[in-house]
Amino acid sequence: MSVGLVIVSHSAKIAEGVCELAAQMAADVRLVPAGGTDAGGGAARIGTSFEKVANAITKAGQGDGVVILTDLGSAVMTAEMALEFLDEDERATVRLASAALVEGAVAAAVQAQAGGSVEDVLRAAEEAVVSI
Amino acid sequence: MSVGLVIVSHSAKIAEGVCELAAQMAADVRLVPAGGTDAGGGAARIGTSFEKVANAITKAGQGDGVVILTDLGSAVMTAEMALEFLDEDERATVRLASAALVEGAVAAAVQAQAGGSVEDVLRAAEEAVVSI
Amino acid sequence: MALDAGWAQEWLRAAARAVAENRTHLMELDRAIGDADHGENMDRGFAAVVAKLDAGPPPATPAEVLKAAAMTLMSTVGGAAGPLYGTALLRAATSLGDAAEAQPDAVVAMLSAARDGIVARGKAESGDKTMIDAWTPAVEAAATAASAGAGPGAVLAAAANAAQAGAVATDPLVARKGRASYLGERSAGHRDPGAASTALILAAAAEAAGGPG
Amino acid sequence: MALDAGWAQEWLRAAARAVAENRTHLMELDRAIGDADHGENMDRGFAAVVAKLDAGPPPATPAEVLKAAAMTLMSTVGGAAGPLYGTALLRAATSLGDAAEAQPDAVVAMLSAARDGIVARGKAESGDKTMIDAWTPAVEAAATAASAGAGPGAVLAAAANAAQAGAVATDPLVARKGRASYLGERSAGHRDPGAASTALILAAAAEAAGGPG
Ligand SMILES: Nc1ncnc2c1ncn2[C@@H]1O[C@H](COP(=O)(O)OP(=O)(O)O)[C@@H](O)[C@H]1O
Ligand SMILES: Nc1ncnc2c1ncn2[C@@H]1O[C@H](COP(=O)(O)OP(=O)(O)O)[C@@H](O)[C@H]1O
Ligand SMILES: [Mg+2]
Ligand SMILES: [Mg+2]
Ligand SMILES: [Mg+2]
Ligand SMILES: [Mg+2]
Repeated sequence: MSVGLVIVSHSAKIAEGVCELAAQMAADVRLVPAGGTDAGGGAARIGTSFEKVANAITKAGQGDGVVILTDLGSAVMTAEMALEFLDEDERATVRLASAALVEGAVAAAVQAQAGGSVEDVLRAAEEAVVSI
Repeated sequence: MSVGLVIVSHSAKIAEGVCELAAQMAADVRLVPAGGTDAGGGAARIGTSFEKVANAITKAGQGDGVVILTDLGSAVMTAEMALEFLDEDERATVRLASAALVEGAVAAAVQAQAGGSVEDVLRAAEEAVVSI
Repeated sequence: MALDAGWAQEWLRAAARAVAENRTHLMELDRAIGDADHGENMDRGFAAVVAKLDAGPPPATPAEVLKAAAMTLMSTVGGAAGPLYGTALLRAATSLGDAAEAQPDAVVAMLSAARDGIVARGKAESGDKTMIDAWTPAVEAAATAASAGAGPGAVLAAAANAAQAGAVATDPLVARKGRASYLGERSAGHRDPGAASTALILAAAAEAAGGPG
Repeated sequence: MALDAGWAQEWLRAAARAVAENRTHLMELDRAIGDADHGENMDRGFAAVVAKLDAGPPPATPAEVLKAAAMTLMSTVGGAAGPLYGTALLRAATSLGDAAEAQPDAVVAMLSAARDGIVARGKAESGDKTMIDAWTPAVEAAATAASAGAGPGAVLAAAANAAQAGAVATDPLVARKGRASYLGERSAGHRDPGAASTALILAAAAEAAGGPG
């Protein structure tokens, strides 16, 4: 098993694309997009959704820990809010990265694929250099 | 008129999503996605395409200069290759940013919307802090 | 009017009306220094709050009302204002506890808890050109009014007036948090949209209390 | 066989066959330390080169052939190998100029120009576990063979053998460029896919020359 990743973006396309890109180098890692606002029938609008993020954390978790990556500042706030609603045990296994979204996600996914701990994966995300 | 942006990503979804996100704060800026490989009829695969990038530079340019943002390293190489094929005059107005893709694109688009020069826009991209 | 569960409901309904009326105005403010969606975000969020109130059983305490509204805003606003107002109302609810109605000191404590929640969530300081620049003067004016012996309605009216003045005072500021900070110096000369919506929401609280009393 | 336009065509056709046969192998190598697409990328790219050769009029010089192949690879490979091999073949073509055929020294100069193009494009150094670790020994072996008086076929054979040895020698290296560098120390113990495809391509050049002569 491995650490899962949640990709929070204001754009559903960005979140999905980042998961596809990272999956190329991390076939066994749970990569869960949480992009755009709740669709409410139509296409997801630009924005972030507390529910999408909270659900994605649960889906990515499965007991091995989760690292969350975000794009703009309000995505960070939505993610922090979702963290506060986790129960204490689950909360202890989740980290919010301060990282470049695309670049950090690829580096984090590779680290997760290699079986790294949640701290290893967090570090990989945050240290990801721009454009290796 | 304003500086245009080209968003080069291995993923067509990421490139399109970044343009949509940046457009929210830069309604008048030419934001041109160059994501994925040539479709060749089907859906674009993960990868980068010299032709897509070269065409996007022309489309974004229109005489006011262009800043290119990229995701992973091979996107940088494709973009550099495309730059070498520009004629000297056009080449002089184009810059390749070393920046976090999503975060840099939003900052660059805001700067371009404000009428910044190609150097201003490049600086905004490269200095973009992670998650304002 | 006593600040009970009925007041809390009326507060949110009045806020929803004010936000709907000012939807275009809030969008114009956000267009100048943001992504133009603040009016749409807030209108969608408060309309969902009203729908939730309409659907649910009558709540027993103001805290219950505010908590339900907080959860709804968090899930529906979509922009920064979602987690910020969501946190504010959650903290306000916690501050009110299970009291059936709020006395002047409890109103001050509630506003202060809301403001602190926004600071905790968004890490903005006074002068950063955010909704904090409406909330902080509101909390201070409420405290001054309460210690001068004002009733709960008058405390809310003082808060609302100060929030409006605080929103106006964001005009010359340079943004240091949120999307407007991307604009740097160019953010000066525009009102912060979130400070403007805060003034509307606090005016709604005072309006629901039926004026000074 | 003289290293003329016919040889250049046959080189690329042989390379396309070798890449197609080794498609799965190259994908497995890339799966271990990359994104598993190198075999697919190269096969697609070289198939497009062959299609271009089939469609076009017979070219007059080897440089023309290599230039057309470079443009095709750049547009069709999709991965890092696209701009890298594209640049290599463009520089090789420039080095050959309008010569109708390449003598041993010109072969060395062509290989050296190709290698320098890859370095310019990818900024890798020897030992970074990239295709450079196949190209640089190939250039050196070609130079040694040429100065010992070998014919053009023998120069290419020497280059091909050295490239293969160079590819094998990437096994223990830790990657410092390209996707494999994301893996850090864990990239050791695997062959670099681009070094492996370089060995195939240079073996095809020697094969097309009909062996030492
Ligand atoms: N870090 C923060 N702290 C406090 N308030 C903030 C912060 N970031 C944004 N805001 C407030 O949110 C308002 C914008 O809300 P909204 O338009 O809904 O969000 P977004 O910027 O995500 O589109 C701003 O006008 C500002 O008042
Ligand atoms: N900066 C570089 N310099 C030289 N060669 C490189 C560089 N980056 C990648 N490569 C080569 O490219 C090969 C991978 O090619 P490919 O799989 O087509 O690209 P991608 O990594 O984009 O999927 C690597 O095995 C390596 O030999
Ligand atoms: Mg907004
Ligand atoms: Mg928004
Ligand atoms: Mg690959
Ligand atoms: Mg690839």
